[in-house]
Amino acid sequence: MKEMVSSVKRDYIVNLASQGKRLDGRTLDQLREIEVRRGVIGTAQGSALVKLGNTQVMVGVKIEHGEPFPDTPTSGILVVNAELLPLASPLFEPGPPNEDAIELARVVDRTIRESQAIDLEKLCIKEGEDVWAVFIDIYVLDHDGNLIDSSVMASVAALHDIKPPKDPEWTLPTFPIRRKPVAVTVAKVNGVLMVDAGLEEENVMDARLTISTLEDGTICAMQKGGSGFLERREIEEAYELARKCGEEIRKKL
Amino acid sequence: MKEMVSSVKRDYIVNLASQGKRLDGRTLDQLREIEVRRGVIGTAQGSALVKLGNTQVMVGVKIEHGEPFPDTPTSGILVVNAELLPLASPLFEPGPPNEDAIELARVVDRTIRESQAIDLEKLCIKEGEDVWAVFIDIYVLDHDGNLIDSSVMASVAALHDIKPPKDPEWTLPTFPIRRKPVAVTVAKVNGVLMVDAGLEEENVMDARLTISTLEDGTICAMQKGGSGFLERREIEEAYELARKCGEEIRKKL
Amino acid sequence: MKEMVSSVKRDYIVNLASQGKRLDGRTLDQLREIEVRRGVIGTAQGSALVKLGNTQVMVGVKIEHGEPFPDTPTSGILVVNAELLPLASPLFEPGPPNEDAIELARVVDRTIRESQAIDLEKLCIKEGEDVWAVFIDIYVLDHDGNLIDSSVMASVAALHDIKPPKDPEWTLPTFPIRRKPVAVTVAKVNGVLMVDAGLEEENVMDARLTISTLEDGTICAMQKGGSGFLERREIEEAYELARKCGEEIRKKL
Amino acid sequence: MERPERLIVDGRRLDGRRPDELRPLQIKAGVLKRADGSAYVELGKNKVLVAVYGPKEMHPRHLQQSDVAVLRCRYNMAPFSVEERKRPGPDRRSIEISKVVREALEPVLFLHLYPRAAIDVFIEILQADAGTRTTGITAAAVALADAGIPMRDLVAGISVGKADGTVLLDLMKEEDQWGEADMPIAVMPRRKLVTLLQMDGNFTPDEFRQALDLAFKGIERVYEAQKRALREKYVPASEEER
Amino acid sequence: MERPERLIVDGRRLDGRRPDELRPLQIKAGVLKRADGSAYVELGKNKVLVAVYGPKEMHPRHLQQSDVAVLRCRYNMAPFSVEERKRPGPDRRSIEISKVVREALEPVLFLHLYPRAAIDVFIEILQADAGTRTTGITAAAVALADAGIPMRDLVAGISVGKADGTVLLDLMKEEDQWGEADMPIAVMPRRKLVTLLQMDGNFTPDEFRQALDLAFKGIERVYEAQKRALREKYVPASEEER
Amino acid sequence: MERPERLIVDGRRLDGRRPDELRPLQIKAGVLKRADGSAYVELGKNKVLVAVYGPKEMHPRHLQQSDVAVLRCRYNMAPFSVEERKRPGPDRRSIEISKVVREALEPVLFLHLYPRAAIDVFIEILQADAGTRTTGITAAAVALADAGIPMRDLVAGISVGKADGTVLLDLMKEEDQWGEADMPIAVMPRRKLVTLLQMDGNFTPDEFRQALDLAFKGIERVYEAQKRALREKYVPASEEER
Repeated sequence: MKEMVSSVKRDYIVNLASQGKRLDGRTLDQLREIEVRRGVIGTAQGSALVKLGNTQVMVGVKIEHGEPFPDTPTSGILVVNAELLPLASPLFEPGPPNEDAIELARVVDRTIRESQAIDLEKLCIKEGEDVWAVFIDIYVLDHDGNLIDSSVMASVAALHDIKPPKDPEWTLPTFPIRRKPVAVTVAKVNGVLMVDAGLEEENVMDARLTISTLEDGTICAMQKGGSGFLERREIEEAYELARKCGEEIRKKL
Repeated sequence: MKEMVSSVKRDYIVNLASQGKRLDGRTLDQLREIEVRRGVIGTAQGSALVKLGNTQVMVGVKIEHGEPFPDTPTSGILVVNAELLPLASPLFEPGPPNEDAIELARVVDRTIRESQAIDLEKLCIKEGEDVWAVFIDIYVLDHDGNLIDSSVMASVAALHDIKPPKDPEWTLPTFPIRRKPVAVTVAKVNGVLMVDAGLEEENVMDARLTISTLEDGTICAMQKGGSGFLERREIEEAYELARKCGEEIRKKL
Repeated sequence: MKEMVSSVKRDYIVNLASQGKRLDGRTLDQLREIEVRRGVIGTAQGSALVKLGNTQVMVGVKIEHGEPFPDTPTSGILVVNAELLPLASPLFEPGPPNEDAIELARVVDRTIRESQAIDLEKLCIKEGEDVWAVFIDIYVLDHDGNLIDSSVMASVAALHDIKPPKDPEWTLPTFPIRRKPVAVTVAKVNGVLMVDAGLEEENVMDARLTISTLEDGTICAMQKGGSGFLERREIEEAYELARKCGEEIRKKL
Repeated sequence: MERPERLIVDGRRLDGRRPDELRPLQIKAGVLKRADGSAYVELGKNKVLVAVYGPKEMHPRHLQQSDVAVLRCRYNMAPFSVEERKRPGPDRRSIEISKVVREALEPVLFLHLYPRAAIDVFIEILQADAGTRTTGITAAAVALADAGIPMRDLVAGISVGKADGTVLLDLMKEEDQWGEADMPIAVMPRRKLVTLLQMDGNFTPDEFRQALDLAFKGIERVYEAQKRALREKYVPASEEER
Repeated sequence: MERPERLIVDGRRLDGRRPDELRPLQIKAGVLKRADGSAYVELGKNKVLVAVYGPKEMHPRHLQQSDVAVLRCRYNMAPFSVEERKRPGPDRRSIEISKVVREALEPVLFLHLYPRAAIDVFIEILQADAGTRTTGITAAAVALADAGIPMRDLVAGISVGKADGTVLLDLMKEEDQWGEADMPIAVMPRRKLVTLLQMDGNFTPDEFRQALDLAFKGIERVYEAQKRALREKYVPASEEER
Repeated sequence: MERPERLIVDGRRLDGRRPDELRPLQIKAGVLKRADGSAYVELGKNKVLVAVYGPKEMHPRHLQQSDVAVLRCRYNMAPFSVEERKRPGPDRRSIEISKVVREALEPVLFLHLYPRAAIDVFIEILQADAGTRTTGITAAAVALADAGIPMRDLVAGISVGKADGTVLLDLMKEEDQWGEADMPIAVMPRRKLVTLLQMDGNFTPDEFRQALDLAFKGIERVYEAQKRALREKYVPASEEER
């Protein structure tokens, strides 16, 4: 879902990009200011509010008993849900998650799951019957672009904020979180690559590529979006940007 | 959901009200004729059809096995559902209950639940596992105004009509119903208070206040509705009306 | 749901019918060519693709564990679902089954259930707890008319194709299927009866009558459709057609 | 409940009826104030209420038909109408029945008289005891007439079936549940034109013909009751006696 | 959690408050960039965020009203706002609350100024601890003002109730859960006009009057906090000191 | 099913393929009568049927775009296409796949040629064995061409991944389930422009480059099969031999 953009605005952004410049004065490989506040919600086991420029995403994590999936009887359950709240944008409407919200949740899910940031095997209570279910609820409060990266940040920060549930069956000393996967989304605007696109930049981009990496540069998830295409060269450049900016983001988490 | 009213009709009703008069000749504190028929549905454990003027509401109560809520393991379950059937009004549409139907069901629910008319603790079969669930289904058949009061009447009458279910696990001599809560809705039309508004009066009212009372005048539920406001004086007057008319209704149940 | 038809086309079909002729040169009691391919889907226990002229229907049957209904604790479960896939016609839309899809599934269900083609009593694993559930999923791929007859054909062929599931609890030598019920739908076009109506004929028919029969001529299900009526004489003629064409179809299954 | 050993003893059914007998039938027209037309029917233990609204403007507009009115039918069972509480809202069974009921009523209406309009028929089953769809049709026809909508004929519905090997008129619940066949049918009574026909179970060709015979007999009686109900509403009792 | 033996000991509540005392209240206006108006309120452990959009063109069009703007309210609880995770999406409780909240706000708006338009109020409960609907109204009024929408007055909400036989202002979770009555109320503070009133539990007529007295006292304090929040946003601190 | 100890033995995969080998691939264009274009693809045990409708008038109208056609894609799995019966209807996975598939096809279409129109692509997975989304794209491109819709290029899809530490082309189910990475990719083959790229698992930067290499190799072969299928349909066999 893209917002309408005037052709004047579009031309202006495209022009700037071709000169390596951006609307808010950033360089192409520069992130907006990041603010991470942990422990913002007392009713959640873990929570965080991330501000990435004017974009605000809150994540609350709840831990409850659940039944394991038949094919992984000793593994905890991870559920990621994202709500594009109508508070956050005039284009977001009340109702069940649309394809944008579902994509967002699933990219965050894959980033966390495939990075094995959570040791799900430690979350088994009784094999095949009872395991811990970790619910990550992503709450987008103010949408000024780059929801994927900010949602991954807030989710990872909230996971690292977890206080174990007060439940006699919880026997671990701490929540088994061990890594900090980070997603970096690279936007392609008229052939120019830039990181952390703001809303107005997103509205004119041709395509985006999200690359989630770990501390050692391993890739754990990718997602191309948008109606445009990418050349192989652009994909490799995007990886370099993801690695570089990922390190920067990781320091904040 | 209000129906369109011509301004001539509106002025006429408002004018009458300012003189203490009403369309159908009633006084401001006078109810329409009430007819209560019990035992109208053989497949229900209890049932009643209430006619309040031309408004007709049927209630059927079913009693079935259910699982108690975790926080009240020894308590029976009460479920109230209301259907604004499309038969009853050209403005009612097929589909799941809308906000009007949900409000109706919840006000009836609170009136019955908070009055403790049903001794839910007696409806436990096996603690934490099996209790009796009481389903009150409100079926609005013909809508000529004041659905809340007529629905409470029909529900209370149906509860008092209950024949225990034929089930070996049912061990009580009778259904544990012990009180007759009554709702009285007071409509405010251009600053004038009146009870038991008919449909045309409802269509021009500013606000309404429903007050549910017990035999001793205790209030067990209230609900303000409509886009207008109430002064404190009006709220206290409404209580007096609710008490007086409530006694009258209670005699019919 | 009928498609729009030009009045010229309508007149042409009606005219032909009054002379005992049809668009594609068939006689009134002649079926289109039938092709039945079994075992087309490896992930299903049984499957079949039926082509009836240009109409294509695929059926896959899955067999899984299920809980019996309380009133038939020793009986297996039969579930029939039909999807009018949007691939099959410009008039079919994505979404949950509409009334046409539901009617189709229910007529197939009744034909198979009431013929007692499947010995459901043999599909009990543990009384009241665990039985085999047979899921018949009808997948309409290309709609050129007469979906009921082709769906029954594909369902019966798929049932006769069943390889028992690889499950230690399955102890029968084969799947307990014992009969071949066949549905024949007779269309009434301007008072003329014809079998196996193609799409263009369906679009101008007044009514249809489906009669499902067994080898011995017993009727196990019927369904009238369409906004027209049938005379008694027409009903009896339809039975004769159903019997005659039913035998022909049965040979292909 | 257990199935009794026999459903028919000495030619009598569980409720004492003979095979060709209808259950007690009561029809009342014009029972609701808001609806344009309405009817209430009791057939044995079935209790059915029908309201008709229309012809009226069709909403939403994109469903309007430029040349005819659209008939919409909704068959719905009250949660308390059956032994085990039914969850409110349409299920597959009620969606199918709503469709065949609509197709049973369409042949008697002059829908081309009201282009772009809608006619709504709401059938509520308040208490169910086998034969609800046909009882609903019987009531709907009276409600349509009560609404003053022009009709070619009424439509009367009844069910026939088979139990203990005997072909029966107007199945009751036990016969429907434990019998061998059930065939709901609706007929325009004047010219005996069939507008609904469904069946499940098993019928030999001969039984099928018997069932049709019996159905047409039953339809006659239903039709008489429909006419009586409409007369009772529109002709003052005193006037009728003259 | 177990109910403590007493909810009020020596005239003090579980959190040390007296019966007529409010929990700590913080209000901030204009906290979101995209929304036309917004507010964030903390009342005790309640955390509530509200955004307002509009007046704007109403979609879908068939819901437009030719003479007035339509106010739409959505009260929604975050899955993580309560002890046990709440499934996302509206339930019956939130649908009812959305309705009464809308009716609590309508009296202060000049809806006839914006025919065919919509005004949307989105209330998100981020953390819940009893009194969320009234806190939502308090926040919504500030957000509407922040959006620059003309209003007759603010609307302030608070809940009163009863526990251990004592009438209390501003129930917290334990008092709501184990107490004997809960009465949410919303008031246009200048002329003391009641725009929301609900109640469940039991009140004698006398207790009811006490509860109203206490409610109006509480509303005053909420109103002061609302005005302060709006002043803080719109009047530079330096200017206010003059 | 248990994971075998090794997924690759002596450089051969469970089905005997080498790491850079595709499964058997068959493509047939124009297999449905009603659809404007269609294709059927088998890749190993995957069986995928695609239909295209359009360009056609867009309904509902408020979704029309005044300057371009709207491409709508629906990826759907048949209930019988997988080991355990899948409930009919969209789930979160299929909604996401429908979106990325649409974005994979859009770059080759001239959507501005058909303002206000819709083009529908329906992808049905009849039998699934890993790689269904990319097989669906491969089939969709052929079906779009079969529908006569002008295209800049075809789009060919394939998946690459990693199992037992080896980078592999065209994962089969066992490799997808027990392997270490899966990367579906779709490419406009003529200029090698990537229109879909997803990945989950773990790739070192070096493995990632290997995977891209392998993917472009695989895409070539898929593209050849696509062209052959279109030729088979449109060029009579006899004519082609000349």
